[in-house]
Amino acid sequence: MKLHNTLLACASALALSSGAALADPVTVGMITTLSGGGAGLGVDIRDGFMLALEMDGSDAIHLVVEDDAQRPEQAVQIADRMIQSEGAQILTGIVWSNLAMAVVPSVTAQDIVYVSPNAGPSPLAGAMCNENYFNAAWQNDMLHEAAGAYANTLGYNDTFIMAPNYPAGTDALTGFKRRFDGELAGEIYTQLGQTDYAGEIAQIRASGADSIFMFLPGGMGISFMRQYAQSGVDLPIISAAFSFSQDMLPATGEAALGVYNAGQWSPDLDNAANTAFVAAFREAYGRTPSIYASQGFDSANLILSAVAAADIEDRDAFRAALRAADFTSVRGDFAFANNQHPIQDVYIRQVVEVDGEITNQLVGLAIEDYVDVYAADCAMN
Amino acid sequence: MPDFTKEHALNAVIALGLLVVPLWAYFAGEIFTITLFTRITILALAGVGLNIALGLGGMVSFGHAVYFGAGGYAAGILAQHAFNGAPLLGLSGSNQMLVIWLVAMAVSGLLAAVIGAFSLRTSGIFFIMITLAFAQMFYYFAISWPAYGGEDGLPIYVRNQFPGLNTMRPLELFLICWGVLMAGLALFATLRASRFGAALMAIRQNPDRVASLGINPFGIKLAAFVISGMVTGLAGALMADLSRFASPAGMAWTMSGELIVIIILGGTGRLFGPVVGAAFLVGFEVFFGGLTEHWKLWLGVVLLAAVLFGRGGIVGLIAGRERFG
Amino acid sequence: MADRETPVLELNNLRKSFGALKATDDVSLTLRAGEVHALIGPNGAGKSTLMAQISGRTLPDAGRIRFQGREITRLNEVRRAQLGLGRSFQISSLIPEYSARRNVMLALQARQSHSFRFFKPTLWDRVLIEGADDILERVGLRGRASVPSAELSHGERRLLEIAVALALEPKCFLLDEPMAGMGAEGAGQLVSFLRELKTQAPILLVEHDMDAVFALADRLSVLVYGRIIASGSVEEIRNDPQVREAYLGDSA
Amino acid sequence: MTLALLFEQLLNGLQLGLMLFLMSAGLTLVFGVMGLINLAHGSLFMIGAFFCAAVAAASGNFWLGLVAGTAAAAAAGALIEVTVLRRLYTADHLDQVLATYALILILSEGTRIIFGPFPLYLDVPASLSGTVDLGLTLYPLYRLALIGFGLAVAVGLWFLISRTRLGVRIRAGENDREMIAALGVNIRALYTVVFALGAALAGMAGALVGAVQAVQVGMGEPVLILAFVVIVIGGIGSIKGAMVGALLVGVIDTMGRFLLPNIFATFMGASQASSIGSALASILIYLLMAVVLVLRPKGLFPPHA
Repeated sequence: MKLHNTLLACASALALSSGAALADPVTVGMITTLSGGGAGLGVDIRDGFMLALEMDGSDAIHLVVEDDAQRPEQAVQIADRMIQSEGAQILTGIVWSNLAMAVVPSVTAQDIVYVSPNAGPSPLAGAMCNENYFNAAWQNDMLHEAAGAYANTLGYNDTFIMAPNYPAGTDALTGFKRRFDGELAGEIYTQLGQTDYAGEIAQIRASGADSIFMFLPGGMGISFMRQYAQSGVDLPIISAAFSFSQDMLPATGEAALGVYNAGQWSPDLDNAANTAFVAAFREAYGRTPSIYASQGFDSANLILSAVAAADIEDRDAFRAALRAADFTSVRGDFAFANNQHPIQDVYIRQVVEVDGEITNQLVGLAIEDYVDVYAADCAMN
Repeated sequence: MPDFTKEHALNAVIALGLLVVPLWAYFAGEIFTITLFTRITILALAGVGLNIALGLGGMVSFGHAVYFGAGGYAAGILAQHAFNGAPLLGLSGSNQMLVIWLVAMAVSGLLAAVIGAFSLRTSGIFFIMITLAFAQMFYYFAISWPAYGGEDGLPIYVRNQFPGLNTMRPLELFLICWGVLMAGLALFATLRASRFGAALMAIRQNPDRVASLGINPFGIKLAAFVISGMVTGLAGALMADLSRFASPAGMAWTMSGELIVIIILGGTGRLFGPVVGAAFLVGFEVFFGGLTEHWKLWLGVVLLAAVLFGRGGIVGLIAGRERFG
Repeated sequence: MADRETPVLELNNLRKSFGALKATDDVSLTLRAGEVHALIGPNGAGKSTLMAQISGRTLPDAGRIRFQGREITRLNEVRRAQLGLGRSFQISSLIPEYSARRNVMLALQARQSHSFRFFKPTLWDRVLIEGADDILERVGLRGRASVPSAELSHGERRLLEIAVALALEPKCFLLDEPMAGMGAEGAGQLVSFLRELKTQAPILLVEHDMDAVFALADRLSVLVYGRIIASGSVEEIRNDPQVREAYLGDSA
Repeated sequence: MTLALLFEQLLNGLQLGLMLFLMSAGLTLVFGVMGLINLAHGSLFMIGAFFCAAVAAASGNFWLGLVAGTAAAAAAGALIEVTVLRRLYTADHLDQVLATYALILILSEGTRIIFGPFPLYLDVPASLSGTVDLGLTLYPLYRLALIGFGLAVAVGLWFLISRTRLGVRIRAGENDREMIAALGVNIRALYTVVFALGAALAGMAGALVGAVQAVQVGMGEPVLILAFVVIVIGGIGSIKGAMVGALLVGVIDTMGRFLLPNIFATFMGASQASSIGSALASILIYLLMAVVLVLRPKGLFPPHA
């Protein structure tokens, strides 16, 4: 470990003397979830990220990946180790908002750059926004707001809404209600990590709702959908992409068919970068990429664009290069708002079966050039 | 007056080693080593707390994580109120470690008094399960009560302060934790040697006998349980400051299990048992965690071997059986 | 010393059943100052159950217990011990990892009711140490003071039981088969020691060793199937036909 | 709130309770007969679910999976009994806690190595998919089958313990270990059989529940802790207590989660009520346990010592 550090120290001394032209790699630490019920998300983020590095072909980034097992205290420890022992200057990879809230503020306070490939908790978009924090995915409310907006389009008028009882769950329901104009047939919070939804389904059955909005990320969504399919309740469901991403659809199976879900990306999104990405991902990993993989891919390309344009040691220049977002996003247009969160379009996708594969297909645009509501609270401009 | 034994020598070596390695790491620039040792001292302190109940009093609490977690929340909640200026029960929050420690100990002591008052009505296997169940109750409450982060936990954006030191510097934070651990060990040693400790250890061995002497086992055990919870709670507050995060996972049953593991591996009832146990556990995780992602399997094997073959933990292995004068 | 006329310990019509079994059936009994009152009876007569009720480990279904004129029927074991009921156990019941000295020190500390002292180390506490060593000297265990009680011989543990009872300076001793497992020589020593002990406080003695009982007891009560069938001086009991039939006949 | 909703929730509570009973019965039996506290009981639940999911996926037959899951859990139980736990019957509870905690680590990581880090999903058998009309409400057929299955196992267990030779020995073992050894019963074999029986019940519960939930590492521990609450309420060592405790916990937990937010909603805003109500609902069964302990420290049906 000692030798390794000395080498790194020499390398950075060299970098200072000769500038960024000399291609010594920037260490990027990826803290993500590779085990447990949420492993699918982390694996896709990692795979998308690595695919981008491979396609780029340069050695500009030295990537270190570690599993946080979805535990905040573990993530904090890994962050300390990556910064203190591996000399990481950029961190990325965190899937979950609570882990991000545990890690990001202290990391950015140490003048380490953090690029979020997934979580977008509202404090980090608002009052606690930071010049070292960049979000390459979305602010948490965005997809739920889009679902609310599209529920109006679909003519839903009496919707039953549910989410787990934790801050991201509360935010999801708040976000949905912010844009939804219809009535609520019911509003319930479930236990986080709950696996049995018999009680909730009974309440939905009794509520007389005309539709359901739910936010149940990871395994919770799979469990709910499978039980829902067996329940004899047959209401249309609208949701965010989190419960219907490509990594989850094989497990959810036919139970998911027909569900509307909001996302800033879809495998069939028609632009050159995306077509190339989806093809390359299928080739490399033998499966269709999920929305998480697309975010990992974009995060890597964002970092690569900045590393090419500026020296990481010159933080001001490097941050400016990141802010410019001079890369081609697979989701189409991409720019940063003042809080360094994306300004982007949000689409509605529907779960369909194509050639024997259950996947998502675009059905419409929910919100154009979305800027989250918290950007106004951010002091940066 | 007791003689200077092999165990005393071992203890001195451990206490100094615990201090010297991070100092060396500081000058060698191995910052992460300091962080690791800070973790060790904090986990050791939590273990010292449990050791009062379990090692001295024989109370197998499988729910000590609740005090660890509560201490962490005390730190997190006070810091949050200090950060955003919102009053807390009519008072202001605080970002002073000394204040936070007092509150953390008061809160966890109160919890221990309530849980102990129920749980100590029982013994043996009932006690184990009930302490576990009570800890789960608070755990579920913590994750589903959204006011202080719920499942997300509660970040501490700026580390709390200690007069005269900069807690953001790893070495200075370590020194604070080391000092608190030494104070905790001193408390443990004093308690063990006191009349209270004599009664407590006797209750572990033969509660009926002690009752027939006219000493009320319930009162002694409850007092020990409360002190035990307070020390573990203090460790929880320190851990929250180290990770700048108060986590409901600190209350999870796995944490309770880890604390028991720390004590048994080190040596139940031994003064430096928890220190050795914590160092072993953290060292094991760092070393084997670097080799294989399935390091927990090997931890399980080591634990199993320790239960089946190694009586008395690591301290017992080195310093021999404990004798009571 | 209390008034000779009021008994130190007085049981009135005690009853205790376990299901259909009447373990204690209308037992009345007194222990007066300065005497040894021996309780004898065949195995299973209910002696241990009766002792448990006196010490407060179990509560009687009916009846009353008075100690030094005070009603203690509903007090728990701890309170009774604090009032001065000193109990030794049928099966040696010491603190196994503690040395003989620490066992006695614990009893001394209990008598002073100062167990909530958190800071002063007991091992430097001269009052406790010297007090304990004096008592060990009296029972002849001074030389074994630092041996853990689990490593003492059976006879030594019986002596240590007595030492612990002594340390409590009780107003009355409840001794449950102190002779059990002692050799002939040890039993002889113990008898003379107990004779000296009764000048300190009266003794309620449960014992199987008839030689010891007849040597020590001022009065005897005979318990059979939970009932006291006879009570009186050693001579009276020796000559009681009912006792001879029910008890001594059995053991002969 | 309608009668239909109450009825459906009652069925849900019943179903949860009966699955908890399968878990608790083994736990309480093992404690009653061998005096062992087994934290790894949740791992046996997990093993049952994993083997069921794997075999069902490979063979396309759920029932084959159910048999495989039950058998795998029984085999794993017998294996850990023979290799490890048998040495711990006379040890103190602390050693038992630690050793079985170590077993959780080993079994969880072992499962992860064999089956990978991702959850598995198990389909409800085709013959039991869909819903039935119970008059008041539609109800998933599979869940109804779980209720029936749980009741059948409970009756079978009662028959086994009160009417068979093995049962006589088990009951004797609960009362006096030396006695049955003296009577010439091979006590080692008896213990292994009892442990495997408990493990099989846990594995069966895991396999049955696996078809409605996700099959993943760590799925056993929440259920284990609920099972602890059940047997503390019911009285440790009592099968009858496990049944009553399991039904109480199942019904109160289900009803609490659904009724508390509704009750709170009568005097506060809907989202606040839902959030606070479900926070309190999650601790309801622990409060129940505390109340039972105050009134009956040895549980509702303490087995006579």
